[in-house]
Amino acid sequence: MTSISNTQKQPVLKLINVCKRFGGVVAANEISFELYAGEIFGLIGPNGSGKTTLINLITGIYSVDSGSIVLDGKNIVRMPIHNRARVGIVRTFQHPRLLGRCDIRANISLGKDLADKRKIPDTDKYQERMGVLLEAAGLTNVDLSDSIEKLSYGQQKMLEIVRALLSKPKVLLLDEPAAGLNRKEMSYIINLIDFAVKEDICVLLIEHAMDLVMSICQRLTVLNFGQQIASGIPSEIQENPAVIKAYLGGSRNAEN
Amino acid sequence: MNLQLLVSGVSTGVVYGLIAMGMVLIFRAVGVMNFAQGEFLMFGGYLCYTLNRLLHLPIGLSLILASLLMGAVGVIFMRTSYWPLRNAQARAIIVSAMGASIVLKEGARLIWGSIPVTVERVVNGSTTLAGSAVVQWQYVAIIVISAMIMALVYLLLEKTFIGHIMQATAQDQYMASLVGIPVIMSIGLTFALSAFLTGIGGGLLAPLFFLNNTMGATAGAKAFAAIVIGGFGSVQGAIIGGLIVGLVEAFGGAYISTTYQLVLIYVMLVLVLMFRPQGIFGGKIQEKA
Amino acid sequence: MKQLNYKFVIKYILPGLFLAFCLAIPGFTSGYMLRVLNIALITYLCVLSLYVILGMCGQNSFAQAGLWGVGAYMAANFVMKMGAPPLAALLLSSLGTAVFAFVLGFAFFRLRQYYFTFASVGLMAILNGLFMNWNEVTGGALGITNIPSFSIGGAIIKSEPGNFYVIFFICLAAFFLMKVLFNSALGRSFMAIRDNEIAANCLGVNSLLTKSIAFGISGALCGAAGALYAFLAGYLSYQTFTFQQSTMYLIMIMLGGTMSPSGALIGTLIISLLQEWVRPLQNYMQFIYGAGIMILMIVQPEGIFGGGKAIYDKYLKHSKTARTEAD
Amino acid sequence: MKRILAILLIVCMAFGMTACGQPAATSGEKTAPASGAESAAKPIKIGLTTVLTGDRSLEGEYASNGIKIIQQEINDAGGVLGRPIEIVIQDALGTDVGAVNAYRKLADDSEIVAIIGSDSSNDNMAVSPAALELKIPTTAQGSSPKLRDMCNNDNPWLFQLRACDETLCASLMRYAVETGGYKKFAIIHDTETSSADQARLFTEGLAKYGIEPVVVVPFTTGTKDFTSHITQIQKAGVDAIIGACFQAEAAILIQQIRALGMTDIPIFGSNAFADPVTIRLAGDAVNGVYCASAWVPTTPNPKGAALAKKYKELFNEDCGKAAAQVYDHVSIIVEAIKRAGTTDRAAVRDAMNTIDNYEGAVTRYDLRTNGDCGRGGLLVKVENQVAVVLDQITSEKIIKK
Repeated sequence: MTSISNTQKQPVLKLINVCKRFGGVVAANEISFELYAGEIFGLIGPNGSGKTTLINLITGIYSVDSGSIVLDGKNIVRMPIHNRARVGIVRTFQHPRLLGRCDIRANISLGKDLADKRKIPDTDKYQERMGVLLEAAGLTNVDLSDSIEKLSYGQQKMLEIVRALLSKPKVLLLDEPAAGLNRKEMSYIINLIDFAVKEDICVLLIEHAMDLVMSICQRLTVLNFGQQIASGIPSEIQENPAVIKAYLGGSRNAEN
Repeated sequence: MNLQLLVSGVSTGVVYGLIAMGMVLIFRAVGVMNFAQGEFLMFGGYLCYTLNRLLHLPIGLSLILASLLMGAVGVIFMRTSYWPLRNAQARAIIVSAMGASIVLKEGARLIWGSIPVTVERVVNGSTTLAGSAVVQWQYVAIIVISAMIMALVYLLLEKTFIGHIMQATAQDQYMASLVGIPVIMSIGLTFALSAFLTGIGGGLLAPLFFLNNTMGATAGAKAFAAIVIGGFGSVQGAIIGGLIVGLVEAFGGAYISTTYQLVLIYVMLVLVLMFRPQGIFGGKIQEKA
Repeated sequence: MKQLNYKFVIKYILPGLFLAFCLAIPGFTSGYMLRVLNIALITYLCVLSLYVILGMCGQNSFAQAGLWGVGAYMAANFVMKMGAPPLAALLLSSLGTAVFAFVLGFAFFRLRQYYFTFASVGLMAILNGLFMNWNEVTGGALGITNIPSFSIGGAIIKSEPGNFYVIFFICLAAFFLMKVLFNSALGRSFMAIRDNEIAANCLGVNSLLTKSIAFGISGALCGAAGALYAFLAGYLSYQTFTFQQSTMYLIMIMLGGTMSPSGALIGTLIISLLQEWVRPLQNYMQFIYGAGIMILMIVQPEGIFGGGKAIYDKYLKHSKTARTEAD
Repeated sequence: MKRILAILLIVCMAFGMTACGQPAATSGEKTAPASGAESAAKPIKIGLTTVLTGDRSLEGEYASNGIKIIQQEINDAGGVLGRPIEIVIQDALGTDVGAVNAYRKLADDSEIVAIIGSDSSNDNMAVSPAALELKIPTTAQGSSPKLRDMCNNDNPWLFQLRACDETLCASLMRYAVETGGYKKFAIIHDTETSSADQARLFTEGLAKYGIEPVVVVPFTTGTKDFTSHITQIQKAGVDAIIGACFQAEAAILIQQIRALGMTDIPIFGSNAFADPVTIRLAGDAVNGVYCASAWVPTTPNPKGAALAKKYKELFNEDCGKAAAQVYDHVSIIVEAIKRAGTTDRAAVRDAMNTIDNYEGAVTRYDLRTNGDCGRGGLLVKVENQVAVVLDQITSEKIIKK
């Protein structure tokens, strides 16, 4: 296991031996990794390997059986969901969960609401920040008073990321942001992730689109049946025989 | 004295159980609480009265015919207040059922008037048990007949083809229609069965408690409490919940307070919800309503 | 620019005309109709309370008529036993009911979804039992008589038109408060819970607290409605604050559409007036009323205003976007 | 398409039900003056709010029938002031709001001279502010003492044309203690308004003899199974039971008391216990029930007996209390109009106050003060399922001015 992180930096989020089981199924077994500010960390693995479960554990939707989750040196495993969001862990969902019957502005404002709850002081810069984010997401042309249903699926996913970023989180957990998007929309996602990195937010990325993961992640960890089978930089992972066997299999070419 | 309370508690309890069971059947089939279930009890009672007192049929036959007719009422009810709204939100169905309960209540008043009426007893007389406890045979008849019907319905649901069709539809209407089950028939059957179950209770209770057009609301409310206390969505839970409500009513009235007899049941409902929301005997609940 | 400015018409002129019409109502309506309207407007406050808890927060409550009663008995007691002026009693009972609801909400909202609804059914029955039997506070089954009329600074408002204006302005205030709430962070957190509770939690919304606040706000509205009813009717008894009344609120909001205060108003007016329209049917009135509810629900399951909003979005909004593109 | 089908079905249901509906009790706004001779003259209107639909609709059924009889009688006799009378009915729905709305609806018609309130003290008290505000003579059928005080002290427009429960309850208790010689009483009562009130008055009536009830068992309206209540009474060991509730509950209660082995124990009951409905429902069990009732169809009062006979002929049922009451109320209002010689509301109100010895079907009336105008009732015992009148109760009115 080789680490490329700067040793002088403290990790923002640290998972230490996190375990979770549902009945007889081990969804997470002794998972440990750490995330640094401004870093993009990839989490990959075949379907059902426990990626989303891990995000649910970090955000508190599930409680861990054992192990600890440390944010800025503080163990947060006993914190309820909403408090974890308030200390800076913000996520998106595989399928965007927005206010279906409200306009776009209200949806974006939820991000600002969280920023207010987090006592982020730069509310005066909020409009400016929103403009930058919307531009990065390619949403400049939409009418903010339109119903959310007017947006395409991809735009809704983008909007969810914009909403998350508006709260200036410390950790951003992205659950398959690129699934179901076209090339152009994918580039907007990259824009948004770049924006996050610029703001020193650490990004945990779950993704199936291999080329995206390999191109933008600095480090990766690979899950299979709740086990952490490999960690490291993308080039190492690509060559790791265990990973190829478990995940990429023989169909690596088909994947690209 | 306690024996006497026990008999009265159990016999009212099984009737609450009948109503509750009817409610649960409908809930499982269409995912909504039927707010007009108590009115089925009243309507069944009045049908029995029509056959027994106005057409002078023997009480046994009247009971059977009335509950069969209630099955038809159940189908009409389904066709008017549920089926047109099957794709709308659950709340719309609840509201339309509320409208239907007003229609049934007022319709019964227009047909049969507001002066309370009664029907013949299945068995007359009473017996004295354990020295002082007087037990009327009608109470025993209610317990026996209700228990038989409950058992029959349980067998019908669990062991027969029709029961399997109904259960399949209850679990997933779309899947059921894919494997060739006519959904409307299956749901219609469920409503018919539910109205049948509840309707027979009306005829059984009538000689003891008399019939009037407003009796449904109280009975329905207690059956509702029975469902929640017993365990939501399960047939066994409904029966056991009904018995619990009946017994709490009888013993709570005798030993705690008669003024707050009804309140007592609801306090219990709230307490059960607070500490064991799935009900005393309930298991996992599907997220539907 | 020959095109009429739809937005301006819809946003200012129509409501303005409507407001002027409302203010003129006492001028041409009979005492009876005005009374019906007064009760309808008080009911509207309760339906608005259901809008907060059901429409915005997604939690169906059958206890609203109970909260209404709590407000009414509180106001009567404040005025008659403690000698508070009616205006103060109105505010106090609204506040008191809000606190009452908030505390109960804190206990009940540990229950999710329809379990809360069940608990609210229980709460309603318990409250009605208390109204009927708690002689010291509610006057028992006989109720409380001779409650003084509403007054502001010594000016006693006894007539129906006077009461109409008082109730109307409180409703108007409540209506705009709802609009403010809708656009506030609190309102958004209600709606986030309604749409997806876990997603809301992930955005930092404390669901127990937020839902309790929503119930508290609905309590405040019911409390105000209760106080207004006490002053208007002059007499309170348990037979007003029943489960049936609560179900009527649900019917009203379902009919108008759960999504907007205007829808709630339309639903309230339709049901309140329907009940009076069917009066000439005498013996058949409730029967036809019940059938009417069924028919209305079948014809318009999403609520009347739900349909109206869809039409607005389809035609008027469309023309607006067309215009912006032309510019 | 399916929606239309569903609507059609509902409409069919509606028509089906109305078709089987009883032809009786549909009088109302369209009731035409019955007399042909006076049809040219404009009728004098009197309003009636009663519960036609909803939970207490039994009352409305009786009241609408009673109205038909009295309207016919008065119009056949030539009406009043040379004009026929017309009675307009509005449904009070059994709620406060419904009662007030019905009252206001009637009050809006300026031709309506006076309004008869429903058979519930709650409804009467709810409409009291409206009567005071609109200045319409209003008669109340409620019998609560609280209503009496309201009529006497707060509202000169409201008349309690009924014997206040106090008189009846006290005399029934006097009978129970002095004639019956009973000492240990249990009281069982509905917690609903009038029954709770009567229970209190029974207790007060007993207190005059220094007797306190051994046990008081309240129950909620709609209670059907009284086993737990009756076992409490059994445990207490009493020699008489006092009951206060409505007809359906009274019948169940009597049946269950008898069925649970207390076959000989005398039952003293409120109005409803000797009501025809109770007697018919309870069957044999009702024998031996004592009751201080405002009205029974077997009344010795000649006017009342005639009414009972007529009612039985017309509707093939025994005449209920609400029917007899509205009969008297209309008669008294007509008498007041006659005395006033005008249909002016204030004049009619003043004329009503001059009626001091009016023999009605139910009892004698004295309207010199507004409250407690009915002067008495009947002490009855049910024998062989017939209410046998033991004694007529009459009290003289104490006028404090």
